[in-house]
Amino acid sequence: MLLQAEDIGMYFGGFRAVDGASLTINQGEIIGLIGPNGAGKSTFFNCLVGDLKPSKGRVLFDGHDVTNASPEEHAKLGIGRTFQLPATFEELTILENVMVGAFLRHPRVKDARESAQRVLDLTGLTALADQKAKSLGTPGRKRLEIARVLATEPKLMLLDEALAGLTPSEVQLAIELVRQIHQSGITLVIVEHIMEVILSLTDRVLVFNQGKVIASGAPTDVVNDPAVIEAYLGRSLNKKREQNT
Amino acid sequence: MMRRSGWIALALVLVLFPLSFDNPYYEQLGSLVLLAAISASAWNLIGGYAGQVSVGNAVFFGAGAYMPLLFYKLWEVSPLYGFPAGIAVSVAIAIVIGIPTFRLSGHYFSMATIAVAELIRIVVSNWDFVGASIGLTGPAVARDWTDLVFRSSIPYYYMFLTVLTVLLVMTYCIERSRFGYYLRALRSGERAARSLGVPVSRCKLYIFILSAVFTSLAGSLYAIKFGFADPASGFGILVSVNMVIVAALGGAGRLLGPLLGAVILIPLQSETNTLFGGGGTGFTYILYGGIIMLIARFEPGGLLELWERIRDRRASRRAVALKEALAASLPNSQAGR
Amino acid sequence: MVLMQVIVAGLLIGAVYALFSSGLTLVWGMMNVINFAHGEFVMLGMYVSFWAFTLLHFGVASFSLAAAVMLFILGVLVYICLIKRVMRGPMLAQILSTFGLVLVLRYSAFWAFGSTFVSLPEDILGPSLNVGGILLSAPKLVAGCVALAITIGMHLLLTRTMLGSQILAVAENRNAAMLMGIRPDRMQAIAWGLSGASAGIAGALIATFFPISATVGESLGLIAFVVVTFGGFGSVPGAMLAGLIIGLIESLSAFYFGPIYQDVFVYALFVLVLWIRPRGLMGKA
Amino acid sequence: MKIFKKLATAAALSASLLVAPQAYAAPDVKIGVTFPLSGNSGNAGKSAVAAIEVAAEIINKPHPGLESLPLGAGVGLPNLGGAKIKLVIADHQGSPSEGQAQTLRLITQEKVAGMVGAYQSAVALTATAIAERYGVPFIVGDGVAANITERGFKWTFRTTPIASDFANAYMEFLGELKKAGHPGDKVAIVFENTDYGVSVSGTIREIAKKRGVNIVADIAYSANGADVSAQVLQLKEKKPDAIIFISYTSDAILYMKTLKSLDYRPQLIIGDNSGFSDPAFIKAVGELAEGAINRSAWSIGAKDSVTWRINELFKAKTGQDMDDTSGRDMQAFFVLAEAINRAGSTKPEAIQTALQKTDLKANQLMMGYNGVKFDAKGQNVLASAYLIQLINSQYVSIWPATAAEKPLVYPFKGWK
Repeated sequence: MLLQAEDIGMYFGGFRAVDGASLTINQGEIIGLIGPNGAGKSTFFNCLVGDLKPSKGRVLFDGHDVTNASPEEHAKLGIGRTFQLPATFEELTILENVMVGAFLRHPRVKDARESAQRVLDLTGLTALADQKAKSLGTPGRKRLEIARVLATEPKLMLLDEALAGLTPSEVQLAIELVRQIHQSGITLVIVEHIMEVILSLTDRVLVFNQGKVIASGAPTDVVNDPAVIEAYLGRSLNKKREQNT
Repeated sequence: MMRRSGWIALALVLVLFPLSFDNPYYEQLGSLVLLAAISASAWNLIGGYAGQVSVGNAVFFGAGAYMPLLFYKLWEVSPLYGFPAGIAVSVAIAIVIGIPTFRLSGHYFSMATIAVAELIRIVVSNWDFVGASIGLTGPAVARDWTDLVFRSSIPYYYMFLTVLTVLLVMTYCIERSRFGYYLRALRSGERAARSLGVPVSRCKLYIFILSAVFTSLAGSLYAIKFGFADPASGFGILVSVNMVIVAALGGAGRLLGPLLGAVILIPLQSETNTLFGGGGTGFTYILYGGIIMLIARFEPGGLLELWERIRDRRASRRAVALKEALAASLPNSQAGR
Repeated sequence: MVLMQVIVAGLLIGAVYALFSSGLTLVWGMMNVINFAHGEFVMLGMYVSFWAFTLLHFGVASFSLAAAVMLFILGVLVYICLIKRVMRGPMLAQILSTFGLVLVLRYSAFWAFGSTFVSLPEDILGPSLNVGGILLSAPKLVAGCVALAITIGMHLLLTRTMLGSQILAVAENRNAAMLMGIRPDRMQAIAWGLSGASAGIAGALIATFFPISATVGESLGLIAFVVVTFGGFGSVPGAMLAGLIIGLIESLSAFYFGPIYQDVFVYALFVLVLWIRPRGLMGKA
Repeated sequence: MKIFKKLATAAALSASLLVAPQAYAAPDVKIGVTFPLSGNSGNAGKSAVAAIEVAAEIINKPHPGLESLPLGAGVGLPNLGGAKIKLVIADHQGSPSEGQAQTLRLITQEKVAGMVGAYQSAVALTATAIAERYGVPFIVGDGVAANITERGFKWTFRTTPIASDFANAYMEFLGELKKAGHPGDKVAIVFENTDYGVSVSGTIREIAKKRGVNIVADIAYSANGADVSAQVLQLKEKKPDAIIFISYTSDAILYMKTLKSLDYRPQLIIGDNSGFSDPAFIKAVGELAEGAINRSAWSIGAKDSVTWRINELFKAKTGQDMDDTSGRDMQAFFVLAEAINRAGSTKPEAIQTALQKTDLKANQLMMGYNGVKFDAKGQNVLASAYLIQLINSQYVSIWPATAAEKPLVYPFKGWK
């Protein structure tokens, strides 16, 4: 058991964005978080990575209580995250972006550069290493974000809609990348809208609605769960099935 | 960013400048340029590299300027003894400002620095112990060399040049260290930097302290050069603003930006004053303000960035083809542009 | 009795502070740009009034209006020529640009109007009112009422009118507003215009009791920042309240501890607010 | 560096245009003049420069009726073969460092024989330090801060009366009032807290103590504030017999307006020059300040008198009457010129010696000093001031009796 979130609640004034959600992640899993907009999955996500301090419940990671730990501490312990809207360091080159992550484990510049270069090779960014991040498009940025997190050598990596806004072909490339990362032994949590991704990647999904987890289990079971269909997937998925068959 | 030959040339110019002609006015001008370059480079650490726009660095300048003169006033000792005292005070103030405000983002830091600077200026200008609004004066004629009172500006020039060199070398090392990368990272995105394990608040505090130390040093040098400091020339808001302007003109967050800015602005100031001063229209200030607005409006990166862009544009023709080839390796990497 | 008079004096000058701060808090809150040249706007408002009075023999009401119009135009121009572009640049550029503006405006005025102090006739608004032994200086009383009116007016404008809600929408989320078919640039230009206009009126009314010079913005400028920070960026009512409180603190501290301490108290308060309650009295969290 | 040289020569040219270039005769004698020509005190600085320019014209060209002044004949400097005086003017913007830089430039670039300046005491302090290092005489015409001549400088001379002179004048004046049966031993001091106000008020405090006058209110305030109601209310409560204001123009105007709006009419108001002498002050609140007393060493005097003629020349140049500050700077310049002429050379040492030997009688001056004679510190020991009163928006001298044009009007009238 790598991460355990017990009965997390996040309240903004009277509004309960997340209301008693729990999640246990085992080493080597890929977990999907899905749900309609405003269901609270992003809030929950931010509670896990230390951007928000939950109003209720606690988060254990690798035996440490990280409920109130800062984002920095999360990173140190090995929790990496990407941002929904890519937050790359525009003025830095792609290599430097990744080096910032690499410094976490390699204080010396030389070592950091080497490990960053390894990550660039893995993520296929080597060719662009010396370009400024601002020269990249959305797909490039998302890829760079993943690379940056990889460079921090995390145990657990949380991807916040890392594939949103990509063309199908780009999505395929990205999915391969995620698979590679998973094979390299990193546990993954993916917040996603695109069903293909969830279905093709994850071992287990949590479905959020109105701040609560309304279903969890293997993707195939979940998508058949009437409550889920009712709440969220609805006809759109049935259509997909028909197409698939 | 600069070839070795370039560095050597720059060094030679700086070292030989005062010797190249026997003219006290230009020697004075040269030393003023260096002094401005020191305080602007010190500001550059926090304002340029860390992107935290301090509009109150005058606090450190003032502390640095007052301490040596205060020591002289109290115990008639060489102003030199005041240098460390000024630095100590400045560091203390930096911590007091930094710890609470670096939690906040946006303009809070800028406003806090202004507020503290004004507060201290007002206190100083009403506190007889530090000469109140009349300020403090140092020895006018040297009792011995340790008073650092020289008739010619040349000794000051080389004193300043030494300090500037130390500061720039240190900055150069920071630029290339992990600390330097962290600063640039937090400048372009604090939240992202945090998520990668960058201790943002601590980095800001450290660089602010460093900035305070050298700003204070600049103040002490000012004090011995002019043998005088009063609330306006030490803690006045214009003192802070000048640092910002000089650095920004040359290029904030760049090693040589402040020096370039000083080389342009200081002679400009003094020569326009020489030319138009007699008329007494304050034309100097209008020109000054105009330059600042133009920089902010068209070239926020400063002249160095402008120069680099021009240079790159020349190079780009060749680069384009290559770039396309590279882009191919990452499908649609330009999509969404 | 004397205490009463001291308090009243404090509240009156406080109202004046509120008057010239309301414009600053508007642009600061709307687009998070600090306009360091706001004091210079007020200064120009004073000169417009003076010249409108001496050359065109305008009355107080009409030269206030003239100042408002002129400064509205200036505000819009400054936005279009300078801020519009700078806003999207680094924070350094924003701060620099308005500092540059300060120097240009202040010393252009210095060059154009000279360094001699000029004043409007001191009785232009008549003698002080005597309310049960408490004397109310007419100019400040008027300034106070206008400050109140402007505060309320601006508040209503922002909260009750189409224009206001559009301005706020842009402040909230530029892109979303654009999708809703609002023109952000126009809205923000208007916001700057309004800010200028209120500075103009402030200048006009201050000119009725304060000597006019090119450097007057220097002394009035900083206090506006204290007021705005204290009141909460973007909160017009906050500025009003803060202005009154600061006026009161100044007056009382000046009376009981001596004038030189009033600034100490005010800036100490400023620092305190920044640290303890950065969002100010009425600022949004 | 070439560009600098160009600019510098350009500057020299623009300066040389200030005085018609002499085609023949002995080489001009350059005198450096530095004042704040921009910034808050730009106005005072400009008028001081204008006064000095008038003085230079008086020395360089004959002006009928001024012969009684030394060098008043208008034939330049006779002992230097009739050399004309050439002014080199620099703006120090009221900044101590700029003052030092400009002084250095005038001394090293323009090779001036002597310096006159500098309005702000803060600037006088740094500028004279440079003159001291380079061994060039610097005459301070107006700075009143004591420490300017307390530093044992050999090259700094000050012609103006300093705080102690005024303070004595005020106290003697109040003493005479008491003899005349008016109350005069409860005094309030209101002063702006920069070097000017602080040093003057400090001296007044000392001397008042010595003379057993008790100070019932001692109010320091920071200049250019937005409101002075609290101060006025404080005064209103303390009810002093006389209030001494040491204020710049903006505050002086504000005080008068606030006195009226809070309906407080003090027995006696003494304004210590500066703000109260500014023509803008009289224009703005002349009617409210009717009967205010001010100190001055300058009075225009009767028609066709030397001072009247000088004022006419000044008026022709600037369109307004000359004020005390400009007058004192003009006097300083005359003293320097006279010394250079006596020295018969532009060698600094010679001029220094001449200055030390200076001994001008009252009738050789255009200011109302008892004479000019420097002590070892370089302070003029014969400097003095008289008191003037604002009657019908015009200042006329009322004290001491010897110099009085009109009798004192008591008490302070103020507004109708």
